[in-house]
Amino acid sequence: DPSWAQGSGSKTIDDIRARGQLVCGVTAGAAGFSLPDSRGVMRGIDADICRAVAAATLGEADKVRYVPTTVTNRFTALQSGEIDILVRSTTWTLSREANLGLEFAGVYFFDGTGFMVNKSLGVKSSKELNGATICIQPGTSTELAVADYFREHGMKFKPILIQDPAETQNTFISGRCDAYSMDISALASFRFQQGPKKDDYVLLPEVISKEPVGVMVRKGDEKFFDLVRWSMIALLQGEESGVTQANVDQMLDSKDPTIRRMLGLEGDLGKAMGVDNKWAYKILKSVGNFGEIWERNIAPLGISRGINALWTKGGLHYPPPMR
Amino acid sequence: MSQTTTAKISEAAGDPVPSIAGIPAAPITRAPPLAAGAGPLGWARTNLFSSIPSTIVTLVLLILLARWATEFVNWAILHAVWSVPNTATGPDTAACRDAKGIGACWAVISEKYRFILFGRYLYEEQWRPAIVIVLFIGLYVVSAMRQFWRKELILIWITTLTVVGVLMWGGVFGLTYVPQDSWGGLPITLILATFGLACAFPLSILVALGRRATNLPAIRVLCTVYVELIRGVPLITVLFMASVMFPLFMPAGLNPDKLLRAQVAVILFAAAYLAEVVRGGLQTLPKGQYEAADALGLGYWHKTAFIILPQALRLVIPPLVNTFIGFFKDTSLVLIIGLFDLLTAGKVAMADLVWQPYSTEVYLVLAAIYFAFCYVMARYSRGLEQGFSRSTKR
Amino acid sequence: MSGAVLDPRLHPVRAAPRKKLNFSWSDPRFRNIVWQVVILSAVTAVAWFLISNTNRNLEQRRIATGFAFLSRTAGIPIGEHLIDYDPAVSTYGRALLIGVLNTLKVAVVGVVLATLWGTLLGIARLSRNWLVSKLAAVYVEIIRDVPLLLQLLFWYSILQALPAPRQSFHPVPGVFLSNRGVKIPFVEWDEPYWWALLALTVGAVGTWAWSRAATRRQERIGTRPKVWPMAILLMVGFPVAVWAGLGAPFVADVPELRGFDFNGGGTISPEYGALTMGLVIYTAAFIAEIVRSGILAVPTGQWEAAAALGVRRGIILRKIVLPQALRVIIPPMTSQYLNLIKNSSLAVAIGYQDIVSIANTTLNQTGQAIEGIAMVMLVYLVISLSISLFMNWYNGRIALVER
Amino acid sequence: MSQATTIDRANAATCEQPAIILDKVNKWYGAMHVLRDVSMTVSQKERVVVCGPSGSGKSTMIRCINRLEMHQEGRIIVDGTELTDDLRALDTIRREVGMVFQNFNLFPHLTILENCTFAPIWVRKMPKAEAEELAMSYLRRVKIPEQAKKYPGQLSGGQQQRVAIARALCMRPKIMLFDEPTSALDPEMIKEVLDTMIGLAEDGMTMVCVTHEMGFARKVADRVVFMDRGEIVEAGSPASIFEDPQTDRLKQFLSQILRGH
Amino acid sequence: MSQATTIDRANAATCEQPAIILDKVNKWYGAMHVLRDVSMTVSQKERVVVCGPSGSGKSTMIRCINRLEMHQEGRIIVDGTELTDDLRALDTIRREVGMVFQNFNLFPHLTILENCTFAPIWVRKMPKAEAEELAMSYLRRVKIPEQAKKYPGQLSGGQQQRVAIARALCMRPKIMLFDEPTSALDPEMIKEVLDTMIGLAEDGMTMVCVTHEMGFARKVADRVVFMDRGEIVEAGSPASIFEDPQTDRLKQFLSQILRGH
Ligand SMILES: Nc1ncnc2c1ncn2[C@@H]1O[C@H](COP(=O)(O)OP(=O)(O)OP(=O)(O)O)[C@@H](O)[C@H]1O
Ligand SMILES: Nc1ncnc2c1ncn2[C@@H]1O[C@H](COP(=O)(O)OP(=O)(O)OP(=O)(O)O)[C@@H](O)[C@H]1O
Ligand SMILES: [Mg+2]
Ligand SMILES: [Mg+2]
Repeated sequence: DPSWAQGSGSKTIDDIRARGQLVCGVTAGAAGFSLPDSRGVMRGIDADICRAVAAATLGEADKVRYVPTTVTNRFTALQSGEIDILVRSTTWTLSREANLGLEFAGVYFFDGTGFMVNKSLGVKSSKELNGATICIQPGTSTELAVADYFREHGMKFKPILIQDPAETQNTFISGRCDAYSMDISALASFRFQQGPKKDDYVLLPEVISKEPVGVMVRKGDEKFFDLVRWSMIALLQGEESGVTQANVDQMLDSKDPTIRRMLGLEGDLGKAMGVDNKWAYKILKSVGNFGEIWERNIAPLGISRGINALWTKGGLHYPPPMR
Repeated sequence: MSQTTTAKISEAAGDPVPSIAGIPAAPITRAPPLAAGAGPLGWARTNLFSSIPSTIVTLVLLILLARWATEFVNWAILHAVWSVPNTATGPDTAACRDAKGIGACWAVISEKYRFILFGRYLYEEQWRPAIVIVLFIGLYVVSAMRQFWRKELILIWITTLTVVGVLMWGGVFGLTYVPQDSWGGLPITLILATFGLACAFPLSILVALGRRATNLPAIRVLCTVYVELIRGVPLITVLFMASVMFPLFMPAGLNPDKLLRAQVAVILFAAAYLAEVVRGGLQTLPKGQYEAADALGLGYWHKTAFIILPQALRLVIPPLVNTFIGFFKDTSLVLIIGLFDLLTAGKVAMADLVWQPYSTEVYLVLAAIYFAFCYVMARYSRGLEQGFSRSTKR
Repeated sequence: MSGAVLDPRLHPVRAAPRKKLNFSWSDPRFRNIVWQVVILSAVTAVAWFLISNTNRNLEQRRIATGFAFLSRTAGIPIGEHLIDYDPAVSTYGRALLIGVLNTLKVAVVGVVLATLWGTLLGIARLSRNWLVSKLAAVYVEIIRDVPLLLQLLFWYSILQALPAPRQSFHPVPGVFLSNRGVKIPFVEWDEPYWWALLALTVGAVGTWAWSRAATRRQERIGTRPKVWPMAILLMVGFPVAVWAGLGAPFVADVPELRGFDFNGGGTISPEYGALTMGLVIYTAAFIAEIVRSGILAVPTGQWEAAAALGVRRGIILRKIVLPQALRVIIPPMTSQYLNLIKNSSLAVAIGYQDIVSIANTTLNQTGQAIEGIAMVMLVYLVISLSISLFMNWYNGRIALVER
Repeated sequence: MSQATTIDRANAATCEQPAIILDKVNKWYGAMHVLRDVSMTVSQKERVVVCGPSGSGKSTMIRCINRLEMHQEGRIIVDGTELTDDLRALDTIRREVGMVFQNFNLFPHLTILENCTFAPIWVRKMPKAEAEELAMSYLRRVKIPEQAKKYPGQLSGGQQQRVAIARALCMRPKIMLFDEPTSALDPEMIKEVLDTMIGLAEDGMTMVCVTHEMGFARKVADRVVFMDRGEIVEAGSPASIFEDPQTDRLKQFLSQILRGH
Repeated sequence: MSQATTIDRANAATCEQPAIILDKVNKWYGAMHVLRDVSMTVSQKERVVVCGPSGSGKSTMIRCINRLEMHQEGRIIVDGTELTDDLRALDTIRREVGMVFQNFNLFPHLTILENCTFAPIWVRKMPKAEAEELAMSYLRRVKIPEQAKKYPGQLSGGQQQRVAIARALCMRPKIMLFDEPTSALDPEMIKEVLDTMIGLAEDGMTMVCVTHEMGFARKVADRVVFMDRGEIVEAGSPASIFEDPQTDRLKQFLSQILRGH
């Protein structure tokens, strides 16, 4: 594409284009977020966001290299330039943004920490968990949230910290832990997957922390930061404006100025960010809008949209105007 | 007395010794009497029931073995679920859920085996890594056979490894290009282990020689520090350095291939361990062998390559194999560079929520694959050891 | 030349002259020096290159480095700790220290048990009972050839399959076996117990002295007096007497099911149990091979020579064969000890919080990955080098004196 | 005596019962027949020298007497006790029979003194001081008391050989078996070792010695036994064996040894 | 010659220049003085036997000639080349000097034939076929051509010893050094090895041999050198040494050897 020839003014974007690939840090395996299917194709909401950014940057959604990262190496990998963006269920916190030389370009999933217990325990509220043994995945913000919660309520607990989520769940099922604390979305999907046995497990009503899950990039490259942030906004705007993968081509005839600006029919929004004007069109064409991504990846896990709905439907996703 | 004794003895001896021209012929040979422990019953008596404690131990062990064996057969074969129906929303694992605890759910393997074996390699092209696995096994078999121990073997290795590279990457001969980051499964394990050990081995020899170079104190200290430092830290931290932190050590822009870096880390690590083993062998070799080679006017490298090392290495085959086996398994740590090796691929396959409850089955299969490779390696080395000692001992 | 040559006075002892260095390429000493200087400078140059790059890169990427985070409040939960820990007030430094102690707890117990079990297996492989020796061989092959991680998961799942606390096994009063681990009764610690502990120490020293005396007596009269009655008296009787003398306070801290779990008493958690068990079982397979090769390396002549003197087999093994086998065994054994300790970092897979687990959490919460990894490396390095040093020292001590 | 395997020991020590009886002993290694109907009787205080070419079964025979090897046919009676599988009887016999190995087999991790006191202390339950005194007396006897604190690896071959003799003597055996005790020594050392053995012989100890030192055989042997291919070919007084060999094989053997150097 | 270290080799081969010159050689192990002002000259084709008690420095001297040990004072000139630190000169000398070790030091992982052809091929760069032919001729010479394909471990001691000789000869050395070539053999084997050496001696090879076999010394030596405590105590023709020893030390030594057995 000739517009790339002059250089975008962003080192990261230049590197990505020179490479012809977006390098995207994801998890090694979390169903619904990023998990290779039986054929080895990476699927999930994280993977789709990577593809959306690739579509915006390179024009093709499939030019993504997925790098599975662990909780240990994810920040270092981004810092050292091993990956371009980190889309790995990472909670947006102050210390992460202040200390690491990294920043959050946007939130795609609003989550919170909750508890799940075995029904037979008869526990109704997390306030009854004093003295319980709790399974937690280490290195996550859940760990701190649970500690804070118990401290706040003057209770004690015994943590069991197991790195591998699947092992954590097995441990919980075996009864080694009384409760399993995790992001509510993960707990819900865990319960959903138990099939007929799902009623054996109870999700306690309290949400003990805010967990906005976002996309991380390195600090110091504002152009790329903008591109990532607005790619995510384009997904939401697409949903708000009813632009889907299926109808995006018909929408090219739309009269709605918002849609026309977004799809690059009017104005120079793309050029301003150093990419093709058709960037949002390409995102929606190849990945679909946020609602579609959700339906494709998260809904099968049995997680309801809840606060992740658009603001128009009582949720928290509120795309700023594309002007 | 002497005469009579002699006469008595030759009478007693029974076999007269006929002699031709002063040189006695060999006396007639008798076969030994049947030993007490002949026949299956006798064998059992001497080997299993030789004393009362021994009999008790034997019986207890036999009963335990029988119980475990039947339980395992029941679970793994008789009550096992071999496949499940596929529905629109994915496989329906109801049958497996019902059998849980009673029978194995092998359906997880039939569903996931390609992912476990080949990772994220392009689905349609997975015949290529399959061939690579076969090639590697063929390479091991050929290298193991003594009649191939000639210069041509190096050629075979180079050719095979080239073919492996072509198959894995593609991009030529009409093969689709498959980038390295989507390689995975068993081929990654084999590549890392084979290259790792093949390169670490020569390096370890140099380090071992360096550690014994009494007249080069600086080199000796360097080698010692290298070995002790590397041996003292876990491989995973070395891999962490090599994979995620490496770009921080290099000038900006210089960023060699990631698999290569991990490979180098594995090599450096394996070399330190192997060097200690080789050093043990060098120490055991008698000084006379060095002196004999010197006295013939051989130079240092000739002496080392043809006299010292062949003997020293034979002495340390068992610990060498211990180390080889260790490293074959340790390649599973490369998840940190984002590659799905065999073990990680297995674990990721189980992250699929549908199959999560059937980890035992997957782990069993993984264990069996690892076991097959390591066991063959151990068996072969034992044969090699005995072969060497047969040829050099009476 | 006469008989006088035998007179040492005519052979004044002369010291060897020192050699001069010759600055020529054909002088091997000169050549060695040149080579070493070249290689050393190359290594130094590479090291300098890497360090300066790292510094520059860190600066450019605005990554904060330093160990200030160690004194910040940790806030992370830790399940097992040998020293007091409270997430609300304790620092990251203390959390990491707990990690080190937890690692040592596994390492020390693991090394001791693996040595015992491995030695037993090695001897079993040489057993005359075919089944025993074959089973030992099968054990070694299977355990050695399957990745440790899988074995740890296996043992952990076995321990998890124990019944829930409410249905726990209850073999002896006060002892409970459940999926929360083994709970054993403990006493409420009071001052007299400290005195009793002191008495036990005194008793142990006394026993040691007594066994020394027994050895001396054996040297004097040939037979060895029994040691164990005195040992029981000193190590059990004496502490109990002290404790009773101080009023025999006894408040049993018996584990008791309250709420979710047992309260009170001492615990061996399933995580610690599975990790230690897995490591011991795995490492023992390697040690068994080493011990076997060590015993086989002692020439049969030594067995024969001792047997020809009429010495019993057990004494031959203990006094003649094992001391000599140790020479062959010690160096590879050192490697196995190092491996066991490093393998303990797999703890994070089964929820035991060793140094790696806590360092991982720390570097995740603080983002100080380089410092975290460097500290893990340092901890392992210090442990490994201490073991290496000790084993080398021991190896040197038992080395045969040769001409 | 064909039924009773053990004879009253007190009696055995005084009366004229032979020290060692080999009766049609046969031994195989696998299919290889290494001892063929070997029969021999050694009386109390007799000194027997065994010679013969390499591989003729000399070592094997001497090791069978100590039951370091098991024979498959025939009977061996040592000091009135027949060698069977009974372990206690075996240990009893081994205490009475000292053996000096061709390659010494000293315990390399023990000092010379400890090598000598080991068996007295652990088998005879002798007090250490007494055992050390005894050991020193034998070390003086073989002329190396000053080496007592060294380790075997620090001694020359001849000295090691003498330690091996002293070690065996410290058990105060009734019978001594020597397997080529001088094969690896230089002439001066050979002489020292042989002098030691001659000293023992003069004290009246029963001795069986495998050696090629014909000087020794001539000087101390009561009887010389010549073996070849697992058989005793000739036996007799030194004079009759050396001066008047009967068989061609012995003649040929002697000619090799005596001629030349 | 005191300045020039190398002499025209072509000349050296023909004229009457000595094969080995030791000039006031001194050697220490740490503080232990093991060679004291040893001076000796061995002419071309001379056969010298070195004897002396154990530990007198015989092996050390012979090893210095091959520079397996380094001397610290004095000069050693072998075949016209002085032994210095110069590596090239050292290799040249070692090619010309063959050595047979006391304990053979054969390469156990190579066949007999490979043991013999190894150095000619890699040091002399001889074609393999030629090297094998040469090796076979020497193996025939020492009467073991039929063992060529076996490994050293499969041979008896005497055969191994002869392989060691053949291996050294295959380099066609000008000088042969033997270090107690018969000390570990049985009498029949000793004879075989000595016969081989006598054969070589008769071909006129320069030989230095450390041995206690006085029969050999009498039969082939041009000169016998007696060492004690690192010094050459006496040297002379076999007749003068054995029949008419001058020093007390030698008299004592000879009395030990010749007396007794
Ligand atoms: N363990 C064994 N297995 C098989 N054959 C053996 C074994 N030990 C000895 N032999 C064989 O038995 C025969 C007799 O051996 P033995 O050692 O008794 O001979 P020897 O007379 O002592 O010879 P030498 O003078 O060389 O010591 C030899 O042919 C030898 O090869
Ligand atoms: N590497 C060494 N370090 C210290 N001392 C040594 C070393 N090698 C030999 N010696 C000593 O040097 C002296 C001379 O030894 P050398 O081997 O030359 O004696 P030898 O005359 O050959 O004796 P033998 O007849 O026993 O072989 C001996 O006292 C010996 O202990
Ligand atoms: Mg023998
Ligand atoms: Mg010598």
